[in-house]
Amino acid sequence: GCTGGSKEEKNTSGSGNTVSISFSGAFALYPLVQTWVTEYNKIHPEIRFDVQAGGAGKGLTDCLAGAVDVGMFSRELTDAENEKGVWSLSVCKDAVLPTMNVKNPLYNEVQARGVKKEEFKAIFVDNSIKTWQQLLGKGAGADNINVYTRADAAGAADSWAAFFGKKQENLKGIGVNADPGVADAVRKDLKGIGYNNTLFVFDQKTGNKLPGIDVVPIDVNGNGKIDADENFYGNLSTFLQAVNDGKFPSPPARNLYFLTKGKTQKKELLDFFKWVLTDGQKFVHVAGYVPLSETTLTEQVQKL
Amino acid sequence: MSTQIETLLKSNLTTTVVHNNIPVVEIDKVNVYSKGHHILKNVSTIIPKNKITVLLGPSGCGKTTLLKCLNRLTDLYPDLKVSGSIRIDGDNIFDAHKDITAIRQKMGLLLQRPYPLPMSIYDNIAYGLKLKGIRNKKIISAKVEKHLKEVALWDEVKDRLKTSAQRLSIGQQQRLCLARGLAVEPEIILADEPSSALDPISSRVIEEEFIKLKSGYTIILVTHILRQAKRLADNVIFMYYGEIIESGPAQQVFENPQSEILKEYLRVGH
Amino acid sequence: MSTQIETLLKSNLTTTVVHNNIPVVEIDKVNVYSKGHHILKNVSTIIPKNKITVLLGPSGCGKTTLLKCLNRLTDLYPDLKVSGSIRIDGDNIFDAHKDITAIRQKMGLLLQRPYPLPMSIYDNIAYGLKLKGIRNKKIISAKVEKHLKEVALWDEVKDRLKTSAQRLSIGQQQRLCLARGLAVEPEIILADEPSSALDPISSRVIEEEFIKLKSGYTIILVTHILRQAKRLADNVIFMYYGEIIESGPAQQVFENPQSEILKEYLRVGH
Amino acid sequence: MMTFRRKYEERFFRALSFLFTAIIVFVLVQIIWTVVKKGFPSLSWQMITQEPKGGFYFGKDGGILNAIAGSFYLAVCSTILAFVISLPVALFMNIYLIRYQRLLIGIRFFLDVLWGVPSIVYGAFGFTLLMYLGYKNSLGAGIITVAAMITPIMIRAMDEVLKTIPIGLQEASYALGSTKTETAYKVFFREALPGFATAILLAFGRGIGDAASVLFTAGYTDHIPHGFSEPTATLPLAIFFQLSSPIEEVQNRAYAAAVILTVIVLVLSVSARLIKMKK
Amino acid sequence: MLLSRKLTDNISSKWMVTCLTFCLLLPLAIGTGLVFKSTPLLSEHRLSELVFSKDWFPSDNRFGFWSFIVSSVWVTVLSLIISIPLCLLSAIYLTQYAPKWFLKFMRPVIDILAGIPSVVYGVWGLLIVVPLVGDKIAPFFGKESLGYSLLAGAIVLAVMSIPYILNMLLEVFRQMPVELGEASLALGATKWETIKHSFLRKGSTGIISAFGLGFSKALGETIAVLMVVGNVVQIPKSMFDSGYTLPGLIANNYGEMMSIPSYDSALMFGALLLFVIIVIINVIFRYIIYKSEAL
Ligand SMILES: Nc1ncnc2c1ncn2[C@@H]1O[C@H](COP(=O)(O)OP(=O)(O)OP(=O)(O)O)[C@@H](O)[C@H]1O
Ligand SMILES: Nc1ncnc2c1ncn2[C@@H]1O[C@H](COP(=O)(O)OP(=O)(O)OP(=O)(O)O)[C@@H](O)[C@H]1O
Ligand SMILES: [Mg+2]
Ligand SMILES: [Mg+2]
Ligand SMILES: O=P([O-])([O-])[O-]
Repeated sequence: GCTGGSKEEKNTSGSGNTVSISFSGAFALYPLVQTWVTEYNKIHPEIRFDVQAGGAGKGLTDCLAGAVDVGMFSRELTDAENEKGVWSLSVCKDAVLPTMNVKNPLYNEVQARGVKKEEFKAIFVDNSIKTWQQLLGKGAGADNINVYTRADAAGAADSWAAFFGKKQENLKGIGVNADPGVADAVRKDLKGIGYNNTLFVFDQKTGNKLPGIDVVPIDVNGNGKIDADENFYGNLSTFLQAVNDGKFPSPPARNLYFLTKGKTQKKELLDFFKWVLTDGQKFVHVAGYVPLSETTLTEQVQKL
Repeated sequence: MSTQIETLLKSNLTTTVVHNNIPVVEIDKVNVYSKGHHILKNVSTIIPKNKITVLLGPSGCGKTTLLKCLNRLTDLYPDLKVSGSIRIDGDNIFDAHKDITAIRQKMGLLLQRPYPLPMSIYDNIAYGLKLKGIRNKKIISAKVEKHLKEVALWDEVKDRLKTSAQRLSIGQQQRLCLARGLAVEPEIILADEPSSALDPISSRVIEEEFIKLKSGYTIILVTHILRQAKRLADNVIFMYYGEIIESGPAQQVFENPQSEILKEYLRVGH
Repeated sequence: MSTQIETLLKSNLTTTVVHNNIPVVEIDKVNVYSKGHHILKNVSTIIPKNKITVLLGPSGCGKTTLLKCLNRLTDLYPDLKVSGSIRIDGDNIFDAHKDITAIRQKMGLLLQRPYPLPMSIYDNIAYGLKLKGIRNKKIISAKVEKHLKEVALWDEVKDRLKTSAQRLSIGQQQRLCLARGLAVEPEIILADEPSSALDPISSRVIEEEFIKLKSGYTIILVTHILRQAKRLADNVIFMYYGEIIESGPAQQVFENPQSEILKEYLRVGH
Repeated sequence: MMTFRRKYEERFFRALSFLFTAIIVFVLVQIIWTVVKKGFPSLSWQMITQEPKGGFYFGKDGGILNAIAGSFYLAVCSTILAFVISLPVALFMNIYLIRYQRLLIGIRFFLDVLWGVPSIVYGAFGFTLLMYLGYKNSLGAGIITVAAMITPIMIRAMDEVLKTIPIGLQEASYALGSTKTETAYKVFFREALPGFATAILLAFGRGIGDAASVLFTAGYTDHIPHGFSEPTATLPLAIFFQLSSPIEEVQNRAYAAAVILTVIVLVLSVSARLIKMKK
Repeated sequence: MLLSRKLTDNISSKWMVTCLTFCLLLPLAIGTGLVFKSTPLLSEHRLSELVFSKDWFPSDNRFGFWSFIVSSVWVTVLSLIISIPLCLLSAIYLTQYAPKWFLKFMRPVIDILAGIPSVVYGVWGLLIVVPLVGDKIAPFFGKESLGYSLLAGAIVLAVMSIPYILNMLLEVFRQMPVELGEASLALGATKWETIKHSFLRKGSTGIISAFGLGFSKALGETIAVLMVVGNVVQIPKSMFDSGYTLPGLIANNYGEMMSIPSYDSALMFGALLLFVIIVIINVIFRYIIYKSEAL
């Protein structure tokens, strides 16, 4: 559906002007979109991209306000949001991971045992598990579990809350600003626990875990220990594979989206979207995200 | 207008200015209050043209306030309430729509406490000249020199004309402000103790300057030095606690004082 | 110490203070510069105790600067360079480690341009009393009244003691500052033209006050009014362009002036 | 004689004030030091001469010239705009309205309220207005928002300076027959000039350092803006985004950007004071 | 009088009035805008419930702002308790006691600090202040704290507002007429007495307004505070507890305002609350200034 785009194209190609496309939104998508626009500029130098991070919500607001062309979004849209007439395009996946300090004296126990979904809920939402003893039983010390959460409205927080069917506002704990904030807080606090976007747990270049923090493995089947097929946190690619295979629950794995205010008529933008879903997907993995499955991809391409 | 003056003269017993003088300033029932304090009490008088009128009176009697009224500087003080009328060449300066700047330019007030403007000595005088529209650098330089010489300040400052005027001694500041005030060539000069901080020699220079100016200007002079008053005055106004007690030609007032207080004043001041 | 003074007296020809006076202030080769401008030139003199020493000189000759040196208020002006020594009761006030506050409290300087502190009339005087450690409200009230009466200001302000002092007329401000200065009861009073803004009657009151004070205090007085100088002076110092030209007992200086400029000064000022 | 208490009161407060100054200096120097220590190693010529290239946000080549230029345009233009509004207002209050103390109290109250409005509210307000008018995020919108934010800062700082000018000076000027305008611009302006320099620098500093107001209005871009209608990058946002990166090199570049910002402010501050001294 | 002078005077005074009108209309416009934007919320909930309830569950349509108000006031007041004595005494030291070069050296330093973005202050707070509060200050008072606390926020705020308050105070002291100092010193007052009785009095309005402005600045500061204050919706019981300030609430959630019904209205109401607090505080400060000027 490229009707109406032809006129604009004439305008731009005729005068040799550049077209500008602006993005705003999720921190989670920011690095990947940066990669995409640089790659895309190599074949379409006439397009000028302006990319701004600020959190998923800001992307939505800006896009609905017409302040930017595209919103970057990192959680599921709510009904209220859908009603406002947003058009969304899912472009890739990533995941949110619970984290802890590597130097935690109970580190080995936690790694072997894992934590069940209900237990996470008791820690993050109900606040009924307050100490490590309550979590791990008699042997552990009576120290508090220090819970850290995102202060800024974030896709990460919402996806983590969605794991328990809740919202960000239901998450307890000290609110810290932005992903690196939570990661640093946990890194500094032996008794801390938090959650982060994938790229703040694994080093995108080496694929290894970043120093100081580690994942709290999720006991998916709830048998009280981490089985071999639950242990896919070794490095980035095994983890991404697990997300891809659906072994890691979703949420907290999630789709990442592009939003526009109603379906866009701008031809250049539609072209870019198409490229993202086709050739662009090969950069997704490199940048530390999970590409969409073939079926989803074709579904999305059809939406254009 | 002349009939108006006539009635004014009759209505005010203390105003006994010699009739052949043309009045330029007519002050009529001026009252100034400040929060219940009555500073000027029903002051009426007439200032004749091309004469020196000396304003005498003990400290705090309202001399400065009267001069400030003439220039409408009372506007600056929110708590002063002024009533009455002051006519200059027939125009009431309290009329709300009067162009006060033009009036002020006509009436040069030399303030009792000298305030050099925050500029160099040279610019302090050039400032007034520029206000008059003089732009030519040479003319300005010449005039600056002329006016500084008039007040006997030239020799002391000629090699530091470009330094800040606020560093001068008080007496130097007073002379500078005098020169600055004269440079704008107002028609009426209101001089509030212009030589209070000066030594006798400088004072004399200033006095001679005033006498020279008399022919072209109308001068109102406040002074505490009785000898100076006697040397300069054509007319004298004596104020006491906000009222005009006596006024008239100098000779008459000095030689034939009516009130006890003025007699005492003249006796001690001698 | 006395030999030191002796030599000083001999070394300085112009210093012919009568010998039976005990000196309290010894000024020795004081020089003040401001950016190449030589304001005080090698000034040396001695101020005797319990006498009134009158400082005369044309405007801008450095009188105020000399008084400020005595009080080390020159410290406030970064561009003034001061050298020499000033001994008060034998202590050099330029010694870096001298407690300057104690010295200043001993030497009350009455500034040439009166500057009321930003408080009420009452508090302006109470301020100095409180500095002396007087806390009792009654005593303070009584002293405020006494000192305001001394300077003949009481009647004018008694019903507005709690209003701002900065609204007073200039002459009233001058008297207030005088009263404030006297209230701290300094041993040495440095009065810089204390009656320049006053009418003859108020001036006389102040003069009489000084004469009364003389027995207990040492007074240095700057004035431009020659008659006042003659009425008050025990000793006279005459300055000209930053130098001391003549000094000595009043009678000698007034009746037998040596320099041309002083003769002229006395003639005109008469 | 000085009583014991007076002497020790003087000493005590002198020492205390010294101590407090020392604390302030220590903290201030420590902040600057923290920034410089973290940012200096990442500082390079490339950072201030190039726009971000592909991969810059993953620790590869490029610089933040876009943000430097953007911040510079934004701060300079908004400071000028604010000055053009502030100067007349401050002078008007202290010259024309001097007689109307009650009115002045009211005006100062309004200005203080404006001063206190958090920059985030300015940002939100600016954004709403922008939406209403149908404009996109742009340099022009940023300039207007920031100017609105720093104007009250400038006016109040100027007002504080002008208020202390003695009334005698105003009398002296009028007595010569100056108009109010002449009194304002030739006498008051001169007397207050050193204070004004401080006011302008203060406002400039706030303008160049504030993120919350431009976050909603100025947008962000990897390019240098060529007109008021284009979005612009700013240093605070560049710092903010880079700090949010998972990659440590990029985070360190945020500090380097802060060092650059520091240097810009330092240069301006010192040169403004030098000019003032020459006067 | 020359026509051109008259004309200039005329034009310039018109321009002055225009600018002033503009400045006066702006707060009115902002205030009205905020009221307008928060009417949907106000029509659904009682005002007293919004202000005094501490339940904050936007998805359940429960908006209680009390915890935010309390935290904001705590942080602001604490920061002023820290910064007022620091700034006042150091302004005194710098202008009255310190050598000239020191003041000259301090001015650019202060300017720099006014220009450093608040994010950087926030990072500094995370690196230095949070551990300081958690590991040193809280144990000293026998409390347990993770460091993310009202006190940490207050310290960061105090440091941030130093350049503003100090600069204004320096200006107030610099403008003090030399004669005033002379008059008091000549009476034998010590330097400190001169400062205490004369300078502080003469500069009182300037000093009070500097603090008033400092208060506003502290109350409205967003990013740096939210980085260290913990952002927990609760009524803090001591300065070592975490809190959540109003500006933090707006900044954190401004982006989300499209997603929950009434949320945008609630955030605007938060801004309105801030605005109202600032108005109230300014009324108080203006009143104090008015009293101190009325001497
Ligand atoms: N702070 C200063 N910086 C530079 N020059 C100064 C300063 N103070 C005074 N002067 C200069 O020093 C000279 C003496 O000044 P001083 O105030 O001592 O004079 P004075 O004798 O008191 O005169 P007057 O009778 O007019 O008060 C003057 O020429 C004056 O311009
Ligand atoms: N702005 C003002 N507010 C209140 N009272 C004032 C104001 N200006 C002057 N006064 C009072 O009015 C009276 C007259 O003051 P004015 O300055 O006119 O006296 P003056 O005759 O000039 O005295 P001097 O010779 O001392 O200068 C004084 O009592 C003074 O305290
Ligand atoms: Mg007077
Ligand atoms: Mg003098
Ligand atoms: O991607 P987020 O910044 O919204 O978590």
